Amino acid sequence: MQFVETPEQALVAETARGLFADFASGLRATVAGGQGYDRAQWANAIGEMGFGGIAVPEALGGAGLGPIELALVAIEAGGGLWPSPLIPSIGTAIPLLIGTGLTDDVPALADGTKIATILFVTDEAFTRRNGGWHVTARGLAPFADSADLLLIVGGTRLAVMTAFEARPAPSLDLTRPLAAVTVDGVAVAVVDEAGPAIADALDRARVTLAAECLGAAEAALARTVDYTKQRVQFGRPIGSFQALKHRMADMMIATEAARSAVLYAAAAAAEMDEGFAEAAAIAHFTAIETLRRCAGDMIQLHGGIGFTWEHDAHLFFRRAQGAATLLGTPAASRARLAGLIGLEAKAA
Amino acid sequence: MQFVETPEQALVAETARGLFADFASGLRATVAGGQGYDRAQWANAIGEMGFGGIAVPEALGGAGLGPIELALVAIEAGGGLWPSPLIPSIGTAIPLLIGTGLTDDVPALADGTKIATILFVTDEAFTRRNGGWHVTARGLAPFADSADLLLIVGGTRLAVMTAFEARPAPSLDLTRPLAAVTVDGVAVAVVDEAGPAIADALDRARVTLAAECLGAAEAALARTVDYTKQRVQFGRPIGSFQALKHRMADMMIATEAARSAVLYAAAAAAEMDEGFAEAAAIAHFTAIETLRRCAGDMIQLHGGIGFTWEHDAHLFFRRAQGAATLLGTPAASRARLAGLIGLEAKAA
Amino acid sequence: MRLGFTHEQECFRAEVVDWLETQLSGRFAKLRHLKSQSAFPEERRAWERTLAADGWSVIGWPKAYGGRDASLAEQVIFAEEYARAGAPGRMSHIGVELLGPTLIHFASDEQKARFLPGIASGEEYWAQGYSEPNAGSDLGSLRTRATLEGDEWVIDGQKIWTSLAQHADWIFVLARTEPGSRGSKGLSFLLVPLRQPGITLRPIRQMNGEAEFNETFFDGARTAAANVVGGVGNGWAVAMGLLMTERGVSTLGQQMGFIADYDAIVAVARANGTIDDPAIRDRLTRAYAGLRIMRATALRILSADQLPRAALTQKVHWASWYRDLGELAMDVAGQSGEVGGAGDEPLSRMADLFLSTRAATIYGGTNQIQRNIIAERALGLPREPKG
Amino acid sequence: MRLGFTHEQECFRAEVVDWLETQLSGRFAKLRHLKSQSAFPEERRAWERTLAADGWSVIGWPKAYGGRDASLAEQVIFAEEYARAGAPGRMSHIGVELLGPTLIHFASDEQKARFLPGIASGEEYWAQGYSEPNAGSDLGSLRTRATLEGDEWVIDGQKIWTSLAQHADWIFVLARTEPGSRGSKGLSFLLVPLRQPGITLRPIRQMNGEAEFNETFFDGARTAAANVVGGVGNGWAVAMGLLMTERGVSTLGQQMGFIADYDAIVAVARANGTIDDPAIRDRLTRAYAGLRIMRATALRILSADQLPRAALTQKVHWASWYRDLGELAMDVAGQSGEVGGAGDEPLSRMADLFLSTRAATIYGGTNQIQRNIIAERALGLPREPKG
Repeated sequence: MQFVETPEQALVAETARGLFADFASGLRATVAGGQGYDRAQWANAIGEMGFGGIAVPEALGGAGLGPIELALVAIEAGGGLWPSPLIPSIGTAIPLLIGTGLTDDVPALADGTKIATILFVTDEAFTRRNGGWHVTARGLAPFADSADLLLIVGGTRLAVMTAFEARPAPSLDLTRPLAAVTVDGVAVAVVDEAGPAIADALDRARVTLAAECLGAAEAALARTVDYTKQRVQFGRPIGSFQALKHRMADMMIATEAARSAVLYAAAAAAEMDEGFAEAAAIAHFTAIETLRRCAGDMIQLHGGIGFTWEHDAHLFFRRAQGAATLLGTPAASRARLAGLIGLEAKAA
Repeated sequence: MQFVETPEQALVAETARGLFADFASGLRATVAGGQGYDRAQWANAIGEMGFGGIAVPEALGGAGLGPIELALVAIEAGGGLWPSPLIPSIGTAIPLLIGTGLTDDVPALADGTKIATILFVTDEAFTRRNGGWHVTARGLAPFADSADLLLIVGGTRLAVMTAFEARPAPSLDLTRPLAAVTVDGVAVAVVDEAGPAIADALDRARVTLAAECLGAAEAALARTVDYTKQRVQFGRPIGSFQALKHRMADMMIATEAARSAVLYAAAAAAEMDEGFAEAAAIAHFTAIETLRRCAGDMIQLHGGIGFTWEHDAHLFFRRAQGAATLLGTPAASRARLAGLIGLEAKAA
Repeated sequence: MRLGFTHEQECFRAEVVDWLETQLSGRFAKLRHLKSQSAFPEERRAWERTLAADGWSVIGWPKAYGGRDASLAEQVIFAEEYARAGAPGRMSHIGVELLGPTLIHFASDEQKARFLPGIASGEEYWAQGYSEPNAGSDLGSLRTRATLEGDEWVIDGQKIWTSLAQHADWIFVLARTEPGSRGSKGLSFLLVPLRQPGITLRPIRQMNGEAEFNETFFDGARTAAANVVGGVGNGWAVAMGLLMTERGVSTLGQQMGFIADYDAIVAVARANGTIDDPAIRDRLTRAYAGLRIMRATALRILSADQLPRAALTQKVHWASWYRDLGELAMDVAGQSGEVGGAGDEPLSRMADLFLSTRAATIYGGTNQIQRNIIAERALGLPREPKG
Repeated sequence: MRLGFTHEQECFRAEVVDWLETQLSGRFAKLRHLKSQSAFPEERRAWERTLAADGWSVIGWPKAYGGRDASLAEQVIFAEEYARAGAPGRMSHIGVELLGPTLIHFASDEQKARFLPGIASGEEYWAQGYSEPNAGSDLGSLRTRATLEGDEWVIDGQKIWTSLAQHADWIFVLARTEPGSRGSKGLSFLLVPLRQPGITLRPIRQMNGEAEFNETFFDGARTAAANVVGGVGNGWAVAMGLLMTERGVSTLGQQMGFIADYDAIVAVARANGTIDDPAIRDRLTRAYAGLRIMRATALRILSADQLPRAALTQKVHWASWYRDLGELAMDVAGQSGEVGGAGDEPLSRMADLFLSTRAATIYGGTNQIQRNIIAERALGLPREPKG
């Protein structure tokens, strides 16, 4: 037991921090652009830097590291609110494909040359026709208009689609826009009766999302601290007022708790710990709630400027909400946790 | 419409305030005594001052005023944490007996010569035997060991008992102790099919209880304000620290909201307003939650001394919890409100 | 203490309902249930003039200034029926609710005669010039200055969060008229024509994409020497009086708007089944209770002879309630509420509530400033040491 | 970053489990699952001596002082298994967890030789003398004074919240040794024999009826001149170092106690059916998540070479969690939990949790003080102006 980053892991985090800090200057331009992400940044971070394959086995073209390193990268991406298909394509599609053995496209996803997104459905969306699987579904999926592959995720079934319609929708979350997806066709590949593999892969995805939320929450706190040290009212920096200090202290209590939850879940994933599903549920709801709180407080503590379009605070706030529904809600993770720890009635 | 106390009502409140302030010096002695209330204070406030009959029609020996005046008295009694059977006997039993027409004992309750308490049961506790009603029940009832009458309250049935066993129990709420009651006998009087009358009387009782909680919450705030103005740490009164100021501001926001809710519900009761049941539910859960919060904050803001036995803060805190289960929980009142305002699924 | 209305008051209500129904079914139908504060400016001016023509524009003002001297009950009835009918937000709000009562209390007879009729008749519209970029919560740090040159004040500086300025004719400005003065001293309350070369407006886009507020730049702007209210150097007292009038009958109308928001959320919850979620149902129940309590508090305040302590708690209470409502709206809507609707709205009403309600705890005095006020003025707690 | 344990560590665990099971099934069975901190003092002394005899009393201390130089993993294993086995609260807690590490860091070799063996062997017990009636959160206002008379310090004053003093032999006292000094200057850290005529103890009864703490009156109390740690006038630095060691492995043991409380609440919820209430179930779920997160945070802190910023957040986090747990306990118990049980307990365990947890956010630095520390030391926010 040694629950601290190794020097190698610290280096991964530091490298990612520098890269996403460089990207951050382009945030507004990317958000204002039509596509929602910057292709050059994507190729750089995912391909050249190798962050797309960091948790992918070497046999599939990855770096052969694991969930901890991916979480460290996601934390830094979250800190810059990096607008990109990181979570759907790298964080979710890759573990789903690896977990279900549909690994053909993994190398292309890992090096960023292809992008995947996911659509959650019930198993009824899948029907057998002429020996193959036909999928019929509609819904919202992040970056679907930029995606090469669409993963259709049911409770026990998973399909890979290459033919689907995607219409970009004006989205609350400006840094991870949704598109309206319509699917009605034959799947390129399908697995059936894969409930446990899908559940485990989604838990891994939720941990990566949680890491990204943690990074955003920590950034929201850091930027709020910086602002309140500078902004003077009533003859002193507003960060010297106890009510504001205590609010920021509470933000930090929340981010440190979320950091513990996220790192623990990532380590549990890496070690295939039997408590991983629990840890993933805890990390997921804790990190999302922490981001929502910190983003809301960021607006509040910035005062008037905090609710202007020009200030980034609302981008954090919007991201928090987008994250809260992307891979299931915090409430759903709490309900799942309740089941895992035996909090059912009269079960004693 | 004029939502402010009349001069007569203000006088009732002022008179009550003086009386309960006088009583307050005996609080610790009464609590330490075996009976849980002071017979002389009871005779004084309920009998001589006439507070027991304030909302009782003149025909039944009362003053013929109404729920507003009773609420104003209860607020002041709450402010002094007056340990007495006020809520069960005056606040609950009297409206139950008047509402169901079993008024024989009302004059004796109103002048304080008899004391009543209540036990909540399901209708199954009542059985017809030999043309009369037999009641079998066990449970907890406040001041049952001092009570002359026990009202057994079912969903649609109400019985008056004079023969019952009551064993005082060491109670969390030191100012309104519970006793373990066992009933197995013939009722002195019973009404059947009285669901609406019982519900309305209990709503009235809940408003009086809410008023008492409001008074206690306001007193908790006032005492906390006084203390923090006096107590010096770090070279200044701790009440000048913004974190404490803001906490007390939040206490006041809560008490003022509770005051609005309680007075509105009392006025709605007085006018038999069609929105009374709603208003009663709102007042009930709001005032109890406000007291719980203010009592907890009272402990916190007093620091170390706040969690000693010698300081009164824990008496407020204990009272809050006792109130939260006395006539149904705050959660139950919210659930009832949800039903009253049509928040059922798919009912649109 | 009495909640109910007399027969006479119910007759008044019927008159109000009838008038509103007639107008809003007829030529002003397009203004009904309008959310935007900026759409249809011409129709809204016409609406204001129609209100004035039939005596409904300033019912709470004294008769001497064009009002009706309406009783509390009548004002409550009017405010609630106005909102219930879906009548549009008052373009004249700042003049009718804020400046008018301030002028009635502080202004000279000449000033009253010059400015009150324009407000009452719906001919002149007002904007508010208080906050500055470096004086948000801290009005004592105002830097905008006005200098008397001959018979005119010349004004230089910058105001921010000027609401509705794009539709206004005049602006009231708190400016420093005593050079070198600090804090609340040396300020004057000036009435300034808004449409002049010395004034430039720049809209501020809010996080929900709307632009309700402006930055207002004064660069040698001018107004007559006589347009100072309450005397030169006495601007702080006038401004504080004005801020107090914000807690008037208009809060009841505001609350009716909250009811419409609440109803919209309940409708979504029913439609998508989240009303079956006990946690959502409980939050909706609490939201409803909050509405009822805010109404009761408003009635308590309006019924009192003097502004009670409870009045100081109103702003934080409603603002926090509203912010929570915005979060509830989004939790009810779920992911499908995070994208634009089929119509021309860029986002769903739930998403807009989620975003727009965040401003409630900031504008008009942040929750932090309000809590200071409650602690010091209502509870008598000591001030903090100065920095 | 690694959560799991090596085979060697699992062998260590087996050894710990085996030892505890043997002892606690045998002569110390009556101490198992004991909640009270004051019952069976003689048996508890014997327990401490037995721990010491078998080398379990101070495993984290260096071998030179009687410890085992146990690794982090071993300390975690011992703390968690100790609590899991229901072994009793350590009467030696203050000596082992607080004073010992402080002496190891600050004391002279003579002092170490005199005092560490008594702690390690379970022969000498310690109490803590920091707070005073007028210096609760504000330790800089301490007034207890010590004057050197010949080769002895003579101590006068009063300490409060002295925990476990009724069972202690010694007390460490932060006293003012420089007359007229103020704030953190002029203080010394003294080791004082507790059982002497110059010291009087008065128990403080807490709101739950227990008396874990004392007031301690010093009236010409004496200790040898040599019993000052870290040098005369340097008491503040020593005291601060001691406060930092409070965030050690012992938190893991504390958390195991929390797990027992949580389990007890779940058992009541199952028995009375409140577990069917979705709101209760959700609160239980959050409480469980809090336990897991607190454990992970403790592991992060213990694994780090230097005390990380996160360590500063631990106290508020667990204290607030525990206070919330107390409220949950009562909501689960309902009215039937508000009265004494059939046994000799005056109140139910749920009611006791409800009451006793209120102290968590106060002692050891109130939540307010802790938030100041986080804001200033971890976030670098400016101090408030002095009053």
